[in-house]
Amino acid sequence: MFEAILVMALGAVVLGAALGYAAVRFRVEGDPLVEKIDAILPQTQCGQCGFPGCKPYAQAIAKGEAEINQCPPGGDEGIHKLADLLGREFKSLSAEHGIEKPKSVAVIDEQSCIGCTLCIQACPVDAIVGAAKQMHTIVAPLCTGCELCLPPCPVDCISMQPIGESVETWKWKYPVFKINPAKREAA
Amino acid sequence: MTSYLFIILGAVLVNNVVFVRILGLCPFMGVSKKLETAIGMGAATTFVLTMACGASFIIDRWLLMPNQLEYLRTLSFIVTIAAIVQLTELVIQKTSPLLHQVLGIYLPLITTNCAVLGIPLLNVSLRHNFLESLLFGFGSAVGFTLALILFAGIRERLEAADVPIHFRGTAIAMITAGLMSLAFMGFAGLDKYK
Amino acid sequence: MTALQRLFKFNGGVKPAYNKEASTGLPIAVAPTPTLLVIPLHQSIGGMPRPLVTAGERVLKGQRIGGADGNVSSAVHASTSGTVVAVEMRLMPHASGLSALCVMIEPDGRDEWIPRQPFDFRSATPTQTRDYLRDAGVVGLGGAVFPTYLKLNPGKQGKLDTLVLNGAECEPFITCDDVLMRERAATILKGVVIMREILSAGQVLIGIEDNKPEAVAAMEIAARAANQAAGDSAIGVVSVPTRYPAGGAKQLIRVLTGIEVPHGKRSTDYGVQCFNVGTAYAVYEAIALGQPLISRIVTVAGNVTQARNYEVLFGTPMRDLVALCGPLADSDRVIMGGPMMGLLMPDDSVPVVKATNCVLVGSKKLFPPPPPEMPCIRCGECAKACPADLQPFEMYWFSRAKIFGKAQEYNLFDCIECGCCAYVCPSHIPLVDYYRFAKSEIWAREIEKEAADVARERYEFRLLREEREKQEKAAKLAAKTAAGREKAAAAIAEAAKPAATPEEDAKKALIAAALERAKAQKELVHPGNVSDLTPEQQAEVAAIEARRAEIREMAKPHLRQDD
Amino acid sequence: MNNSPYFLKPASVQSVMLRVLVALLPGIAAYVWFFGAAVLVQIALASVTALAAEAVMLRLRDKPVMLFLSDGSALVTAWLIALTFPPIVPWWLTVIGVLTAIVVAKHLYGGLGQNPFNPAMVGFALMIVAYPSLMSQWPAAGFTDFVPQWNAIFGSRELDAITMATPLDALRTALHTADARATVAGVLGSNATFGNVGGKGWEWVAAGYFLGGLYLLQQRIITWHMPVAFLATLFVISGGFSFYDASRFAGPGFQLFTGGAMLAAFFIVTDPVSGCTTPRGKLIFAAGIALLTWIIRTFGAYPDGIAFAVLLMNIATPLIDMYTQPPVFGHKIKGEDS
Repeated sequence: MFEAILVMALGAVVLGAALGYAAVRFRVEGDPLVEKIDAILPQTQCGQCGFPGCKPYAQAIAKGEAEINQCPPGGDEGIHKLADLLGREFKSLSAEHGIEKPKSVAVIDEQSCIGCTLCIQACPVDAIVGAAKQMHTIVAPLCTGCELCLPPCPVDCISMQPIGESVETWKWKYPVFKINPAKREAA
Repeated sequence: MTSYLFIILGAVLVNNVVFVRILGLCPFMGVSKKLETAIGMGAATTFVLTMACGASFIIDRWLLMPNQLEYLRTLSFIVTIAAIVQLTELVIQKTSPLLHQVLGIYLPLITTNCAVLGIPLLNVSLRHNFLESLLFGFGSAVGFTLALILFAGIRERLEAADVPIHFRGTAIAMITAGLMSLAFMGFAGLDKYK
Repeated sequence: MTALQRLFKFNGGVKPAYNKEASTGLPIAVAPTPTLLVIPLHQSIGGMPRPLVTAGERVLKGQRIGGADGNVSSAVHASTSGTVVAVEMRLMPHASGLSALCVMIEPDGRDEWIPRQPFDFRSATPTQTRDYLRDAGVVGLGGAVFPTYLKLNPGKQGKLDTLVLNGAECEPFITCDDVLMRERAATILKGVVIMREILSAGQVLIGIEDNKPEAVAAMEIAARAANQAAGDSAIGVVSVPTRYPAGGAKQLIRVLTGIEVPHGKRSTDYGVQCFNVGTAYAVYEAIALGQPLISRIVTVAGNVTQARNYEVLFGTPMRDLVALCGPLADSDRVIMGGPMMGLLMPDDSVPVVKATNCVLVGSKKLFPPPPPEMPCIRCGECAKACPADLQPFEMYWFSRAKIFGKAQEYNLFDCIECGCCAYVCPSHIPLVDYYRFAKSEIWAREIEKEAADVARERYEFRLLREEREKQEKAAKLAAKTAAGREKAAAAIAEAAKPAATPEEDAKKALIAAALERAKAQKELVHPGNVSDLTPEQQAEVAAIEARRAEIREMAKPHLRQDD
Repeated sequence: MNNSPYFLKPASVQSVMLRVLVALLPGIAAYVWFFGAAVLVQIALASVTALAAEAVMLRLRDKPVMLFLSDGSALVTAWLIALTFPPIVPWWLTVIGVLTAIVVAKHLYGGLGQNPFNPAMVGFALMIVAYPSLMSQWPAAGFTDFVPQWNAIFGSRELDAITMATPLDALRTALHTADARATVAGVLGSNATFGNVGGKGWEWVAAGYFLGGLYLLQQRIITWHMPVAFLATLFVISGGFSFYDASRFAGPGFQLFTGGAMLAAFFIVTDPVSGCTTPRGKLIFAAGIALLTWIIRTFGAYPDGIAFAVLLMNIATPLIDMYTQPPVFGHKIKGEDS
């Protein structure tokens, strides 16, 4: 009995000392996971996830402080990718953070714009050009569709317009060939 | 010399740790979705298992047996393995961040791998000497890696198969593992050839 | 010289029924000018040209109506003289069935050319020549419509080993290159001579499939004449074995020179460049005659009583063309291109464009609907037929499951969509459709990824800038307070002055004032600038307002609570 | 309306499968000639079971039953099972074997084209593991009386009169268990089941399969890679070992013409779905099966190792295919990119 305790205690002390020494000796900083998560996020910078941008959200996910289903612009596909990367189960998009919408760009109604520059300050990617008391306009290719410019606008002159399909952006559809499936409900 | 070869071959094929001894199924099912991770896991397991076999032999022969403490075998082996895994992880993290990035999340998983405990215990019951223990551990780990890689190859293809919805995921993976096990039964008797 | 040419082989390929005799019986005819020309601005690979004309304008034949935009783009011209009726969205000859910007010209029947003069490319710099060809709208007429000026660049070495001229024309039914070579071989060769000079090419190999003996003969005579004129024997006509897709640029280059040009690499880097025979003809017309590309030879074949080749002005509706050939009653579709790679047109009103080598009329009898798609049994027939040495069944396996990364690992983008795999598939799987689907999904994702990267960069830059501004402001404030203290010390001696309003306050006041103005405007219902409008304009404004309200209404549920 | 290409080469899965069945006929004819009509009963039994199981599974999975049933793939599996099982096994053994093949090995993976394992071999391997003694009762050549065979399948199992160990089995038992003096020549010489090169009668069945295989090659349904690699590897390795010690290792003629070697070479190994598809992969795959077959036959516990060898190589198929892809057009020259 005494020997048993002695042996186990000896083992615990030796291994504990080795591990403790290694933990100090081989300490490393930095987390490459955040970069990987950030690469999956759509970079809309809309803040719908509850964090002030995609990078902070990525950091929160990496630390385990946020769920992976809080990003509406990323949609189900983004959640699937995050689940794959982190080895977690897929969860459908959390309703409180918003819904997945077709990709849109903001459009300023240039007649009503009063040139207040509030939207310019709100835009996370500097996609709005204009100066004080001058009409503003949105550089459509740069707009991420985050909608952050909508609330500050005092005259509600910004609207979101879905991006339509053109001959250039048109995609070939998934080939579906109808073959009559076995009719189970029939008869 | 031939007997050493037979130990390795026997551990890799005839008594494959996954398909015949049915050990280590947890990482076998968990880390075999992609070929890359399967290779990483296999490499990490090979290293840890070989080390664990050596360390457990030393503990068993020079610490437990002289003191008639064989009943502490399971306990002390688990502690040793856990420590080796932790130590390995810390060292790799420092010395080779690249390797750590590949193996990183799989290393801690090895602690809970029953194969890593089972093989040292089998070493004891098969009365292997130190070199045999190491070879047996290495061979078993290679067998584990082989199983993992082959399974990952099939699973990557299965991912795109039109599997009936109720059988998708783990269900079909279990069936596949069963059929692979069936195939490995073909090796039965090879190690008993005179 | 032809007999001694050593030929190489490409793997794979198929031998479908060629059906070419039907349209080679009659010589090329000129298709009549239609009552309305619909000329799409986007007719080549690359950027969409800017429209240069507006409705109501009179244009001359050959006048530029679309200017090249961007590094890869090619101009578009009026096919005849007349009046621009409109510049608007019209149905495109494209598989999507979507519309794009087109210039509608009502011909005046006078067919009045712009002043034409030959371009002296010998005294022009290479850049000038290329700009000229870009503005003449010359593009590859084999079907890919890649701007020719970009290919007429000898590359790093400044010269080219081999200029390959593609007269193989391997697609069934299509004979437009065949008849062009039979009837206008000498002109093609004149174009070849010009191209050879621009490219400083060593030798010229004209590859023609051996099922076109008449074309081979005609081209040989013309080539001999050209060689005599030049005093060398650089131009050779080579008849190549008939096997689809021998007319694929990469396959033909391989057959004639043994060089394999990998996907995504320029063939000039391998010392070889390939042009269609029709392109050589167009180059001659543009440079020697000063005529931009406004028409081409089009084969009309398939389910018609008399298949034939026509010289067609761009913008002519396919319907008019088909009518010339007497379509059979059971015709149910129009295909642009051949039966292996052609695109199904949304309807027969779409215009003939630069890419239209063939207008193929189809019917259920001629092109029966494929038997039901069966599962892939991995028989490997597709891999045997693939001219790009791919593993089509693997690409299909992962494309079908939408695992695009894996499909790409199997070199999906080396696929030339020739259709050989689908042609031989015993399970009747529309393999090419799966590849097109996977490719366009991957492209879309890549564009999305690029946009995300730009957004990330701009966001990070913005954060950086804000940080810097904050620091600058703080520094300024610190300096100010320091200065302020000194002043204050002095001020105490004098008397207290009212502190200057900070900048922010002024700004806020300004905004508030503007807000007031806007509110006032809104309360007036009609903004000031719309008080003196015609009733029509007012109606328009009202409609716009209604639309805006609608959009706002629609947007409301999407907005977050705190909005 | 479909997209390009708008016309297709006349070919279909159905015609492929039908020609495979036709190719099996010469072997079946020899089988009946030497061993009686029992095999025909088994083929019928297996066919009915397979078609029924296929229909039920298709219906459960909401697939078009008639369309997929008529592709003939279930019949090929059924025939292969009937031809690899001993012809006098009880009926329920065949039924379970076929059900395993069709339901578990084929439809749980998504049906035709998606199964990673050869269904017939899964059926065979499971049965030989579960019922080793029933699966090694083979009729001796010449006993073609139908009644006792029928009884063996459906009724009482008075089998001693009509069964005999196959040459493979006899040789293995003798060499493994008997005294050290047993030699290949000695065992085969004293065994009544041994014919000219392989088993008596079996060598002619194998010849029939060979003939059918040539037909498949001529029809371009299979390529030369797999049969040649399989037969050549088996020939070389058994020849080499026989040359090294003829008393302990049987020669190539024996290896090629006994057991299922010939059937495997042209009909089992060549299954496109579960086997390798790249040309180099096919060579490795078939050679691997031959090597494993020889090892299991010579050193292992089971009489004929083909089923296990096929399944083992099936496991490795995805990896072999992945690493043996032929170079893509334009990617052939190495070092161009750098």
